[in-house]
Amino acid sequence: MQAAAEKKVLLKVDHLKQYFPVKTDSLFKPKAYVKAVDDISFHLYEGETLSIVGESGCGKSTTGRAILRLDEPTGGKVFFSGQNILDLNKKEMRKLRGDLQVIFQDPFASLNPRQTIKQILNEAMAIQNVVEKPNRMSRMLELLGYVGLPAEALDRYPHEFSGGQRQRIGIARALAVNPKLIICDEAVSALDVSIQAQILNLLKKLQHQFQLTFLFISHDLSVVRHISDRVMVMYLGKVVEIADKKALFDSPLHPYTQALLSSIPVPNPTLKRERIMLKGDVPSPINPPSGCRFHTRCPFATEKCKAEEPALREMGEKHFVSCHYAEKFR
Amino acid sequence: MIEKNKPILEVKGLKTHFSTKRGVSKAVDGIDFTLHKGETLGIVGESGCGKSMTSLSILRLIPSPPGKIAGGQILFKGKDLVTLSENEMREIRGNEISMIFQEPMTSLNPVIPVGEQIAEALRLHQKLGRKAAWDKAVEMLKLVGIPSPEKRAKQEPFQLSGGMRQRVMIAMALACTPEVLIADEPTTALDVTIQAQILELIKDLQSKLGMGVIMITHDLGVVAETCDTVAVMYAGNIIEHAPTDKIFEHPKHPYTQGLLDSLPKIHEDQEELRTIEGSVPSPYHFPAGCRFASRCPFQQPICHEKQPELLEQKDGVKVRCWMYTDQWTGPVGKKEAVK
Amino acid sequence: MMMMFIIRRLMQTIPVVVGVTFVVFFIMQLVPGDPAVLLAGEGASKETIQAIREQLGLNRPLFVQYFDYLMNVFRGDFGVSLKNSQPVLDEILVRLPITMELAFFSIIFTIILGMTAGIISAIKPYSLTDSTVMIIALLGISLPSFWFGLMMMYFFSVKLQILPVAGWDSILHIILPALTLGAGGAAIVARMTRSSMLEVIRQDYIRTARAKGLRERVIIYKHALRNALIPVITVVGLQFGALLGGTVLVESIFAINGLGRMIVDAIRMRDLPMVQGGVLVASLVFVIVNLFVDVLYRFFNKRIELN
Amino acid sequence: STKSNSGNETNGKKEEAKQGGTLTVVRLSDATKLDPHFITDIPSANIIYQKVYQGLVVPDKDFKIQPLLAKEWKIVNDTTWEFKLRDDVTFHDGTPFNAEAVKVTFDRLLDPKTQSPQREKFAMIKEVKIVDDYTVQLLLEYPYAPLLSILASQEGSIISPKAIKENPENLAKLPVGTGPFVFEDWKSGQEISLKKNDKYWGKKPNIDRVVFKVVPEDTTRLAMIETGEAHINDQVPVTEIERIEASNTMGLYRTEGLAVEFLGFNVKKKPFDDVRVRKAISHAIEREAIIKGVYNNVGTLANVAMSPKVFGYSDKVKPYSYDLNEAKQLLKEAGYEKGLEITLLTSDRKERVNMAEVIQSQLKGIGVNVKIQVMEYGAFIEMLNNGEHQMVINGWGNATGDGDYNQYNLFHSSSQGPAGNHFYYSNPNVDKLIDEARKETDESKRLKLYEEVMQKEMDDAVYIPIRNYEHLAAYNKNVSGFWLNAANYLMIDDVVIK
Amino acid sequence: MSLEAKTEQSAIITQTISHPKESKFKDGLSILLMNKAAMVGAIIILFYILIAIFAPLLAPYDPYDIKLENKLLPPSADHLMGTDDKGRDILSRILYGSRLSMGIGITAVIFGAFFGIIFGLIAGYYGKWIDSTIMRIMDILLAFPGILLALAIISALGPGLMNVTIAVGVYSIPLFARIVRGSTLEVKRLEYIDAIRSLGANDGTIIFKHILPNILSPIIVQGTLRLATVILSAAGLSFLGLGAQPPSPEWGTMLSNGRDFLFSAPYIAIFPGLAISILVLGFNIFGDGLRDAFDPRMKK
Ligand SMILES: Nc1ncnc2c1ncn2[C@@H]1O[C@H](COP(=O)(O)OP(=O)(O)OP(=O)(O)O)[C@@H](O)[C@H]1O
Ligand SMILES: Nc1ncnc2c1ncn2[C@@H]1O[C@H](COP(=O)(O)OP(=O)(O)OP(=O)(O)O)[C@@H](O)[C@H]1O
Ligand SMILES: [Mg+2]
Ligand SMILES: [Mg+2]
Repeated sequence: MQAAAEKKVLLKVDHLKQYFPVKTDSLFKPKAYVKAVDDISFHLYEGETLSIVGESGCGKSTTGRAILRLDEPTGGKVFFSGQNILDLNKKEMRKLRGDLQVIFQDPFASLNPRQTIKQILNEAMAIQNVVEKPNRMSRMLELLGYVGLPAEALDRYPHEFSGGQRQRIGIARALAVNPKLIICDEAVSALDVSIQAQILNLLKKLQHQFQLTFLFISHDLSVVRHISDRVMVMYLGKVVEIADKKALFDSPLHPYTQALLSSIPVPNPTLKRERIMLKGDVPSPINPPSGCRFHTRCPFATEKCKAEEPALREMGEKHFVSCHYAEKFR
Repeated sequence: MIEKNKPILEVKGLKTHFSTKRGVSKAVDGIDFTLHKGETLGIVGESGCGKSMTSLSILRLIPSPPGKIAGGQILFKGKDLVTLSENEMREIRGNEISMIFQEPMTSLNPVIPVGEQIAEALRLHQKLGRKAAWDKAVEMLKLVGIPSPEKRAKQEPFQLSGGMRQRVMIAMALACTPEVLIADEPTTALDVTIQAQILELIKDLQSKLGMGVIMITHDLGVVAETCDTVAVMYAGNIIEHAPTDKIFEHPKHPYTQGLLDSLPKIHEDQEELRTIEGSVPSPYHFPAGCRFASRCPFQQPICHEKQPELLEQKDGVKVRCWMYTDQWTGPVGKKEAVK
Repeated sequence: MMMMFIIRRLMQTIPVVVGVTFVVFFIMQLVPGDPAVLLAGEGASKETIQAIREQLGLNRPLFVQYFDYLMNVFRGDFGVSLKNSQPVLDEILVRLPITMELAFFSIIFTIILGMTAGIISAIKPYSLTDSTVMIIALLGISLPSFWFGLMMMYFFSVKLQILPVAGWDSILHIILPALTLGAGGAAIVARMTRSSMLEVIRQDYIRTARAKGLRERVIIYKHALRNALIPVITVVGLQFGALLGGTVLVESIFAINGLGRMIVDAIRMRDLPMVQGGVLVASLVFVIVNLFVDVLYRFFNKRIELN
Repeated sequence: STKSNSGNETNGKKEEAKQGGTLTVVRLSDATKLDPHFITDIPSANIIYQKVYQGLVVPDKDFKIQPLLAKEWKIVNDTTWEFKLRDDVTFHDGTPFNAEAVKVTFDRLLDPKTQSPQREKFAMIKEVKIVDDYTVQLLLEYPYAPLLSILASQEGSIISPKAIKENPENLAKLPVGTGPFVFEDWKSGQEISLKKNDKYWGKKPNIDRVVFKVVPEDTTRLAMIETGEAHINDQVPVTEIERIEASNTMGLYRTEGLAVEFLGFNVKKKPFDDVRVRKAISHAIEREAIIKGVYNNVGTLANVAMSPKVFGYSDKVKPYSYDLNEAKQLLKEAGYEKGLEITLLTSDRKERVNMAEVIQSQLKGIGVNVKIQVMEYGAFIEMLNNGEHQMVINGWGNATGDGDYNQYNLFHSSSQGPAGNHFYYSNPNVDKLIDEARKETDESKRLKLYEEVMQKEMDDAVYIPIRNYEHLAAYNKNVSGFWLNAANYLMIDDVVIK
Repeated sequence: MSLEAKTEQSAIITQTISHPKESKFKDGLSILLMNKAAMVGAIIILFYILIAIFAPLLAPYDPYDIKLENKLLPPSADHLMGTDDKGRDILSRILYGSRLSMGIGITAVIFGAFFGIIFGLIAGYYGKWIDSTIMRIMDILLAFPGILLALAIISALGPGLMNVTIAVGVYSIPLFARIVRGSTLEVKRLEYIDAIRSLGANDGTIIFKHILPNILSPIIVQGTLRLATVILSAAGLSFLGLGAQPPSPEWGTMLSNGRDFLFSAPYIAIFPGLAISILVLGFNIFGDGLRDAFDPRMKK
């Protein structure tokens, strides 16, 4: 789905910051923070899928949680349908939650083991009061139909289902309240490839059916490529590149994106690629490197990268990169 | 460079069963493969198909009870490991056959400096003195690319990052220059960029040391990049065993075909992914026939009656499927149709 | 770094200790019984009692009394006993070492016996030895300590006459009380050691050690035990706290002049400054022991984050 | 055997023995303070009384008053008593004992600034007048017959005037008297030791030292006696008598005491404001069963709230007979024929709790349902002082051995509450008689007065007398020569350790 | 052993958190049935419960009936466990006493668990200053030498069954609070809690409907082990003379009464002592078994 210019912005994240205080040993030193998300901005169009990729700990989940206000962000604004949801009080927020849903990674941990599927779905509808009581049963059956589960599933407990089935239940729960935006945090990472495929297909199908908008968080680039319209790459709490899927996969501009893409093992033994090997480990987000946060591992880093933090610049049609030398990599 | 065709490890009809209160779980149920010197054998398959149990069986490290090697042979340089005494087995572990585990976080002893964890194996197997073993350990750390290894050797695992810990595991496994290295999902817990480093390292060391490697993973990408041959496991069996390129080009078994099709292709756009319907049979009650039969798009009555053998085809590929036998009565044309 | 941790933890104990004094103070106000009456003794008139009360400063408003007390404590002045007008601190300084000595020997006993039994059990789990040791341990936990103590006294001191009955003069005097006090703890430590060992033996790194070809003995003592001890340390620490509570009974039975008995006597005499001082010191000891345990814990398990 | 000092030491020099050695006495609780003017508890008093401190006079085994520091005395008139003092006595600190010492001691006691809780006992003394170095006169406010008995009590101890002048505070932990033992050391909560006074004016004790050890647990104390770790235990539970008697290392010492135990009614509280109910209960208690069943026949059946050893005792006053029919009848008259719920308060002393249980079971017979309320001593006293109880098991120590201390405190209406009248009894006739008896100097008249007042109290059924105390001590058979006086003080002047 | 044996609570925390991978409870139950030790424990407890229920039918004599002429009779055919110092039948008293002793234990544990659970849930769920405040208060309770706390409480409230129960119950509060808080922290992190939060559920629903049911297993395990300790503690308090009011046949009181006859008529103390030990043993074994049953790792 190529986004037309008049596409409506559903979610706009503006200078979002999420710092977590960490305990220090010193009494006197100032408090240290994990700058899990450090001043990022992006937006989502209605009906599209934006993916966030990046290595473990770069702040993907934190971004999702901040948008959902599962953790209170440290700073910034999150506009949903034009309204800054960070300004809402607890009650208003609870009401709005029907529009924002989430599907988590762990199909085992994301369902209360002591509730039947019926109770799970019923509760979701009851909390948001989206369906009148008498109609709930038929709605539940409808939901099960969407996610491809049989009606008998209703009276069973989560542990009686396989991982893939549980993930479907999670999806049904999210759908139960008629959301506009669904955040999928590693929604398929824990699943075996064959089941992963089923869930990916399902998500795509439902997106079409209900005009859903997805914020899709994953570190699996092949999955991301399959499902997204646009992709955002994060590194240590910062956005390093954001672009249409095609642009990003075909002509990544940030050295980190390039390295990331080249690191993915491809299930094709005939395809021998030139790999960009990164040296070292991801630095700690407590003391992120100065300047460009990637400079410690970047094969092209210069003194400038060490000293100066690059801005997110538009380098092509909706293709934003934060690298001083992005032009060079075109 | 290395003479590749000398078999060092032959697994024949290996069965590892778990007797639990719920019954007997046939985690590994009669698998055969041969590993040659310098070769990398990949074992792939979905979660729970018995990959780890296969590797643990080779070192006789399955948790026992409830696990038990219920049959078969593991021939290492002609000796059957299954029949060795515990003492003889200890001589082999960490010395001639080593193992790298999946979880670098939990597989290192949290309270012992990593250098010591490497050195103790050296002292044991190579009869090195304290100092010599330590120096060798530091050298190993250097070999696996850990910066300032002297310092790191004295640290405990929690002071190292995940990637470094996995390197330590590798250094530990390779310290006594084993002939066989078993890597059980060595990179699953790591980030892609780190994974790339580690895989590169293993490949590199293999070519230097010439050992046979068993690479266990469920990531077909990893297999494609590192392995010479691949064994695909399904429900305790090997269902296909072939050179890597053959598997990826012409997967024979319907399961292998399904598996490859479910992967999103990074270089092409698809609206929908293929999937394999149904689910894996419980290891407590395997069906009488082919274990994949109920999910197989080509299933025939015979598939439900009797289990097919793992048979070598003309092109050298071994596959466990009735389709490739003369008992097959279904449409032959469909064999490749899925592709 | 460890220093900082200790200092911070010590600072955290201040509110706890102040809270303890506060609770003691107000509980003691609720306790019926007037120290002045108890001091005045049989047949004293109301006037006498009033005079005593005045002399002790018990007529002042409660908050004034409490606040004064607190201020004095911060100055290191624990007040004087209502009973005999002696400085509370002097009394505590006599009693505390005795109780600590008792607790120390008990905990040593607890550790040695408990860990040995636990390891023996864990090496061959589900064997006859294991079951026997564990049944004894369970019995140890289930016996009322005062009963156990008296029985041992009867057997070893009265019947066999190999140990003294009571008092606190020689090493021989220490054995029975320490045994009585430590028995339950030893049983708990034994069980903890066992389960912790069994737990550790299931860990991945033990598998790694096996994969290296190490001997079982090395695996148990070098790889497993060190890790298994970490939770045991916590239990020992908690056990130490429990011991402090248990000293009251043991000190009574064996006529040991310790802190626990001092506090109980003081409660009976409604000797508030003494109760305050005693409980304050006892809780301080508890807190410090737990701090010490935390430090040890951190030492053994550096992966544990602060807090 | 254990390495207790007494065991080895004495066994070693068995033959010559008779001299020296350390006597170990085990006791329930520690002393609180050792200043006679401030002591209010027996454990404290027991340590110094007749050991460190001595008074002008002393009661003998029959509780008859005998001379001690005073050689003789005479009653000059109703309110003037004159004492001739010994001239060969010195205090432990070297100060000579004389009239000055007596005056300083009593002046301190009587000075309100001293705030002695014992002051009131001596409130009748107006002045101590020094006649000459070895003669003093006590001038009284009003005639007070039992004066000698209070002088003989531990409160009447004569303290070194030097110690009083120099550092009176210190007396609480460092007693300085004239007695046969000199204070040595006090390990708070653990033990107090005294050593032989080599300069003692009278017959010097046999033993070198005496140690009072605190051993709170009954069983432990006895075990220590049994093994020889200690010599004397003067707080023995009655339940252990058989065991002591059966043992071949232990002996049992028994002696009559001054104290009595009784069941008291709170006459201000319903239903005991009705004398019929009190009488009904009195008829329903089978007292003999208690003496035998609970007390193992330790002590004797009391007929009044005064023991036979106390001056003023009369055996003519008879308690109510055990008569259940009468009891039921009385209850019916009082309107409680359908039964009655009452609470019985007792302190947590074991024998008393046992007694409460027996009383509970006895009263069940007349349809009285008793709820037992066991209180720890402090709370117990508080309840009594606030008059919150209905019925209580209590006792009275009678430390002076004189009827006044008994009757005035227990029954005089001005003693209601803390002073001892926990019956909250108030009878003007009784008050009058007690006041009279207090001033009467003629002994036989006093006796009559007490008999009369006790009969009145009995008629009002204020209490049910239960038991005259008997004091018990267990001793290891290698000691002899100690005795307990009737006020339960341990006397060790003649102790010999084998 | 000591009065306040804070039994292995750290172990409980780490071992029995509900990892809601499967329905812990059902699996736990079935493993429990297979765990022989736990069965033994359960049978012992059941036995005691039956005794408590049927005490009036089983007891050969009136447990309160004082017959001084029968005092201190050794065990015989008439009195299987002998008589006490007031001639009461010890067996009958023990049978009746089971109601009291178990009553104290169970009530105290429920009392402690109730407050402990509430404090623990609130502290664990809300975190931040609420957590630190509550947990500091719990620390204060815990830092009090347990028996002294009980002593003070009983002195304040007066002795008696109810107050003993409260006293030992109060001391259980911080232990439960700690465990509940720990488990809450763990469960709170689970994704289904986030999921239910993002559905807009309020805190009450989340805490009581979604967190509490999933932390029950460590609570139950702690509860049974705590029961054992509480019964012993109550006996210890009785030993100090702070227990049940006479003539109630509470075992601790009987035991402490019997210590006067420890050497002359030991059966007076031995039988109640045994009654306590065996019951405590039962709870300990049962608690252990439960812990194993709920331990997710035992199910692999
Ligand atoms: N509640 C928290 N308190 C403190 N630090 C946190 C918290 N949540 C996340 N962090 C830290 O913030 C950083 C970003 O975490 P986040 O979970 O967003 O990473 P991620 O990109 O989702 O990683 P992964 O791929 O492993 O899920 C990490 O360093 C993490 O340790
Ligand atoms: N302790 C055990 N008791 C019973 N069955 C067991 C036990 N351990 C393993 N199994 C069985 O062995 C089978 C194979 O397990 P294995 O760990 O080898 O799978 P795997 O292929 O390595 O999976 P993964 O990719 O998840 O690591 C599982 O299906 C499981 O049922
Ligand atoms: Mg994440
Ligand atoms: Mg595996």
